[in-house]
Amino acid sequence: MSLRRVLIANRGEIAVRIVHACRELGIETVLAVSEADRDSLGARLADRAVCIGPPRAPQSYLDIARVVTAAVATGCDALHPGYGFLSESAGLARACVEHGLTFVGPTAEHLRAMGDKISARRLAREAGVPTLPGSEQVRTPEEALAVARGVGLPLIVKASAGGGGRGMKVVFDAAELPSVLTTAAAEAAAAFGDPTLYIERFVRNARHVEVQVLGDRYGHVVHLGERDCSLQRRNQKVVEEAPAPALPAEVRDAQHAAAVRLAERIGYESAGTVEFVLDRDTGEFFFLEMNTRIQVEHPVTELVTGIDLVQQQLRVAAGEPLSFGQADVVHRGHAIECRITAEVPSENFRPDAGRITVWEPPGGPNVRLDTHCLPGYLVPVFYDSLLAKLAVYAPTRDEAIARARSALRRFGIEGVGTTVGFLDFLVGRPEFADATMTTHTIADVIDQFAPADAA
Amino acid sequence: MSLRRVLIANRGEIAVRIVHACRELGIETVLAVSEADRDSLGARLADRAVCIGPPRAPQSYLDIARVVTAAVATGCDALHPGYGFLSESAGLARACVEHGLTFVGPTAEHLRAMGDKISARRLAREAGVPTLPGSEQVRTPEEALAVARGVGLPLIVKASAGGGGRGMKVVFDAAELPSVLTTAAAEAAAAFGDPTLYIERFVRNARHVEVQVLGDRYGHVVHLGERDCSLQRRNQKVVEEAPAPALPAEVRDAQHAAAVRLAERIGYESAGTVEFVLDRDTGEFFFLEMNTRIQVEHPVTELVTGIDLVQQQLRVAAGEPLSFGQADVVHRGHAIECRITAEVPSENFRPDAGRITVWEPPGGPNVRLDTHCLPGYLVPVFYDSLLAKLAVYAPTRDEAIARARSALRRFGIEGVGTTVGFLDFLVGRPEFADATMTTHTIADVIDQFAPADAA
Amino acid sequence: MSEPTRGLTDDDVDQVARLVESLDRSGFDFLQVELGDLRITIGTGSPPAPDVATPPPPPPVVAPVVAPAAVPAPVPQTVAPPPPPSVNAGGVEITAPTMGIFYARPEPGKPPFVAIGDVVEETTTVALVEVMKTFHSVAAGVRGTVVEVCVSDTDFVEFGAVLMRVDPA
Amino acid sequence: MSEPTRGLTDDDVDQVARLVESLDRSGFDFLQVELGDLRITIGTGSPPAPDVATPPPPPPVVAPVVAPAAVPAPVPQTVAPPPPPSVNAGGVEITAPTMGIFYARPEPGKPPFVAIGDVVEETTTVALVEVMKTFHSVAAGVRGTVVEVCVSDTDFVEFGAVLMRVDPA
Repeated sequence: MSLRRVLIANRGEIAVRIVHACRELGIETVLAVSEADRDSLGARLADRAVCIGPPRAPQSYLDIARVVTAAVATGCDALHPGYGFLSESAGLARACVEHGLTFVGPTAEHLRAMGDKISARRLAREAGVPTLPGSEQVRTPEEALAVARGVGLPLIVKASAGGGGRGMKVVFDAAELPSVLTTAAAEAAAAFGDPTLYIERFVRNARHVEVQVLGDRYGHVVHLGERDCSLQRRNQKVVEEAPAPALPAEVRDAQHAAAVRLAERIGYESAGTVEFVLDRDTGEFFFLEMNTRIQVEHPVTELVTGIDLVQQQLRVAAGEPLSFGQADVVHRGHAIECRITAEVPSENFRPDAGRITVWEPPGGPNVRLDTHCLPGYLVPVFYDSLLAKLAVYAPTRDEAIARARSALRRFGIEGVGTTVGFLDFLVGRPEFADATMTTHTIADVIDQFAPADAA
Repeated sequence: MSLRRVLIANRGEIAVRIVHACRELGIETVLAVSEADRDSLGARLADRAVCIGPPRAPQSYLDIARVVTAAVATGCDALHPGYGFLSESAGLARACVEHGLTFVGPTAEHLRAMGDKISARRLAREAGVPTLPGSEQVRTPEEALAVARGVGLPLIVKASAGGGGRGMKVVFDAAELPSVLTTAAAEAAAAFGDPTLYIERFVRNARHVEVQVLGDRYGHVVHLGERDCSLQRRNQKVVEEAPAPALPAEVRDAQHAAAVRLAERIGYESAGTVEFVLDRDTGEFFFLEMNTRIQVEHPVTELVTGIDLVQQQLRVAAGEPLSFGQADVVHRGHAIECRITAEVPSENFRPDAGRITVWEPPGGPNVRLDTHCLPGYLVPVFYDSLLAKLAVYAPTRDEAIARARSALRRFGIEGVGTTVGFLDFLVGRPEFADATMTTHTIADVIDQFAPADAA
Repeated sequence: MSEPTRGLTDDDVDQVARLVESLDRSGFDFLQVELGDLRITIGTGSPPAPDVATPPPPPPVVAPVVAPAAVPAPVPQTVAPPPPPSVNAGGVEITAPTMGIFYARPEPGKPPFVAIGDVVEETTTVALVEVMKTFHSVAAGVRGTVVEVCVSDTDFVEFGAVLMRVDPA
Repeated sequence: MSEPTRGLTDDDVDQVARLVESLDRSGFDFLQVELGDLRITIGTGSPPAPDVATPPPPPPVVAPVVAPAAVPAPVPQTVAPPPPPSVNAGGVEITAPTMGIFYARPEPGKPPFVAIGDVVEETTTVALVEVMKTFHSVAAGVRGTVVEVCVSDTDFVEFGAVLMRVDPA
C-alpha cells in the first residue's frame, strides 16, 4: 500500500468506517473535524484529529481550502471525502491534484461529467444505456411544452446540478409547467448555484435499483451486483437491500452490463454507483444518474460479496490494479440495511438532537452496525440526522427480514427520538415481504404507522 | 420456532453467543450462572439469570441436577449446553428427556457412542471412514506390546473416556510402554473415572482438519466444509481457519464425504464435528474423534458459509427439518479465528485473572468478536482463560492473515496478561503464511517469540 | 448495631448497593461519599487511610431472587453443612446452601420446621432445599429468634438466597 | 444545603453515579467534590491524602497541536473579525479565527507583528493565518500587554487554537 497517511474529510459513521479501513491497510488517519466533532468517536479512533473550523459545514466540512490545507499541513498524501459534503466536488479533486494529494475517488473530470446530470444522461445514451425519454437543457416554457408533448405526462423537472433526489418537481398537468419551471429554476439557482433544468418522463410505479461498480486506472471495471433502494421517504433512501428481490434474471443481467458499459466507456476509476429506475408497469429500466463516491448503503453489497469497498477505493487510489475479476465476485445470501436517524416519526419526522443517554445496540454475528454513536454522545444540531446503519445478513431474504426486525426490536436508544420503530414497521410491511414495494410505498403506508405501538 | 424458553447451561462468550441466537429466533433465555458470574455480560443480556451454585464448576456448571432443576423451575422447555462443561454428557441429555426438556444437541445415545473413543473408532470403521492403525481396549502390557508390533512406533496411548487432546501419551520406545500404560490408566481413572486405554499410530507431522456436519431428525445430513486447527499448544487449539489451505481437492472431498457418511450412518442430529488427522508425509487422513456439540471455533465456518450454526442447532432441536441442502451451501472467502486467552506468554502461559481495566477491541466490518468481556470485567480464577475469539473474514487467505494481524495489533487490553501478542506472532509465522504448519509448529517456534516485542 | 440517631434502612442499603454497582461497572478502585454524618467508602484492595473517625463501610448486600416452582414430594435424604451466618440489618441471614426448591415443612400437611417467633439453636433444621430428589437440610447456624421467613413453601430459590432472618440471642 | 441528619436520596445516588460515569469516560484518575458538608471522592489507585487545604488540581490543558508546514509567501488579503477574547489563567487568549498556517510577520525577514511585552489595542493586528493563499489577519481583540506567544512562525494551527495571551490593561 503506497498511501501512508490519509486525511478523512468527513464525519459521523462514514468517518469511523474509513478509519477502520485505513488502519487495516496500515494507513495512518487524520480526521478533519469541526468544533462540534472534536470529541467524536472518529476523532478518538483516528491517529490524529485536527479542528478545521466551527460547527457549520460551510466553514468546515464544505470548505475546500481548509480541508486541503489540513491535509497538506499534517503531512497526508491522500484525502478520502466519504459521502455527502465535498465527496462529489470536482473542485476538491482538482485542489488535491494541485497540492500533490491523492484524491480517493474518481478523477475531477468524472466528477464534473456525472455531477452535471444533463451531461450524465448524454454519456449514458452514448454508452447504450437506456435513458428516460426527456430533454437536454430546457430554457423556456415553450421548449418545456414541446418536450412535454414528446415525453408525455406526468413528467419530472430536474435541476442539472441536483441529484440524489434533490431539485425535482413532478408535473401532472401541462398547464402547471411554466410556473413550475420558474420556481424550479429559482430553487436550483439558490440550492446549487445553477438554474439549469431538464425534463424526464416520470415513472409512477418505480423501483430504485442501482448497480455497484468498481474500476481501476488500468481500464478494468467489475460490478458487485445491485441494490434495491425503493423504500424512500421524500426521495431519501430509508431501507436498502442486496440483491434486489424478484428481479427477472434478464433485467438484472442487463442492468449489470449497462452499468459496466458506462463505467468502462468513461474509464471510471474507484467505487461508483449507476442508479436506475425500474418501471413496475412495463418492466423497463432507465438510467437515472451515476454517483461518483462511496454510497451510504455500501454495507449491503459488502455483506453479500465479502469485498471491502472502502479498502478497494484506497487500493485503486494508490494505483493498484483490481486484484480480482468479475468471475471472482461471489454473491451469497441477502443483506438489508436500515438507516436509523434521529427523527421523531410522530412529529412528522422532526430532526432531534441532544444527548444519547442509552445506546444498547443488538449484538450477535450477522448484525453489522456502522455508527459513530456511543452512550453519552451528544447529537449535534448542525448535520444530518443519521445515527447508525443497521445491516443484517442471512442466507435468504426472509431470514434477513426476520433478523432485521429482531435486531431493531432489541436496539435500545434513549435520549433522542429515532426511527427504529418506524423501520421495524417498514421492514414488516407486506409490500416489503412480497417485494412489491415502490418508491411511493412509504408515502402510501406512513399513515398506518402508529408510533405509540413501537417499542 | 416451537421452543419458547431455553436454559443456557454455560458461561463466558458461548453463553453470550447463545443468548443472541435465541433472541433473534424469539426464544427467551435463562442463563444458569455460578456465584462468580452473577454480573456477567451473559447474565445481563439474558432475559433472566439464576444463580445455581458457588463458583467452582462441580457445584454449578458441572452439576446435572442443579442445571436441570433450574431449567424446570424457571419454566424452560429446552436446554443448550454450549461447549465444555456438560455439553457432551449423555447423563444430562437423558435427564433433560426425563424432565420434559429438549436437549439442544444430539441424542444421549450419540453422546455416549462418540464419548467412548473406542466405540467412536468402531463406528467410523463401520462407516468406511479411515481410522489409524490401532487397537480396541488394551488391558495388559503384553497386549500393548503386541499392538505396538502391528502399529509400529511411535504410537500414542489414549484414554477411551478422554478426547479433545486430553488423556494422551506418545510412546517412542517400546520399552516405555508398560510404565506408560500404568500411569496413563491411573490418570484416566482419576480424570475421567474410567481407566480404559487404547492405542493408535502416532502421526509425527500432522495437520488437524475437521469437518462440520449438521443433521436433522429426519435423516438429512449436510457438511459445511472443513476447518484447519493445526496450530495447537499442548493439544489445545489456538488458531483455526476455514477453509483448510493447500488441501488437495480429492482429500477435501474425501473428508467431507467421510464425515457425512459417518453422521448419516448413526442418524446424527444437531451440529457435530468429525475430526481428522492428516499425515503431511503421506497425504493420508484418519478419523480422530467426533465432537457432538457446537465447537469453540464454529465462527470461521459461519463466516465462510453465512449459516448460523447455533440457530441451526436450535431449529433442529425444535424438530424442524434442515431448510437447505448440500447444494445450497455456498463457501466464499477465508476466515481465521484467534483464541485470546488470559495467559502470560512470558511466564510459560500462566493463566491470569483480575480486572480488565482497558478493553478496546478493534472495529470495522469483517472483524467478528465473540466475547463476554467488557471494560471493568473481573476475570474469575475458576474457569478456563478464554477471553474472546477474534475472527476475521476476507476474500482470500492472504488478506485474512493481514486483517487478523491488523486486528490483533489494534486490540487494547490492560489489567490482565493476554496472548494477543503471541497470536500476532503465530499468525505472522512463515509456516502459517505458506500453510506448512503442523500440530507441533507452535512447540517448534515458541522459543522465538519475544513477548517484549509484542505491542 | 445502629447508633442512637438512625440505623441503615433498607433504602440506605439499596442506595449503597447502587453505588457499589456503579463503581463496579466503572474502572475505578474506590469511591468515598460523605454527607453530613454519613460517610461511605467503597473500594478494591486495602481500604483508604481512615480519616479521623471513619466507621467501617457497610458491606454491600445482594437481594435474593425468588421464583415459583413445581412441587415434588419432599423426602429428606442428605444433610448440608450449615452456611456461615451473616449479620445484616434485619438480623442474621440464613441462606440457601444450594439452588433448589425450598420446603418449609418436612412433609405436606405437617407443620413447618419453624415459624416467626420460634427460638432456634445452631443445629435446628429450619428448612429443606431439594435438587432433583436430593434434599439438603438447612440448619439455623445461629442461636436466636426467627424474625422473618423470606421464602414461601415450594418456592424455587437461587444459591445464596436469604431464606430467613434470625435475631441472635 | 442539607439538614443535620439525612440519608442518601435517589437524586444523590443518581448524581454520584453520573459523576462516576463521567469520570470513567474521561481520562482522569480522580475527582473530588466538596460542597458544604458534602464531600465526594472517586478515583483509581490509592485515594488522595485528605489534605485540608489542597488547591484543586490544575485542569488538564489540551495543547494545540502544531505541525510544520510549507511556507508560501504571506500576502494579506482578507480580514477576519476578531474572535471574542476569553480569559484564562495566563491572561486573555487570542485564538485562531480559522485553521491554517500561522504567520507572526507580515513578510519573511520583517519583524513580527508583536513580541512579548508589546502593548496592543483591540484592533492591533497580531498575526496572520493563511488558508490556501487566503490570509486572515488576527486582531488582538483586547487592550493589554502580550505575555506569551504560543505558536511559532509558520506553524499549522487548528481552529480555535490559542495563539497568544495578553495581560489585559
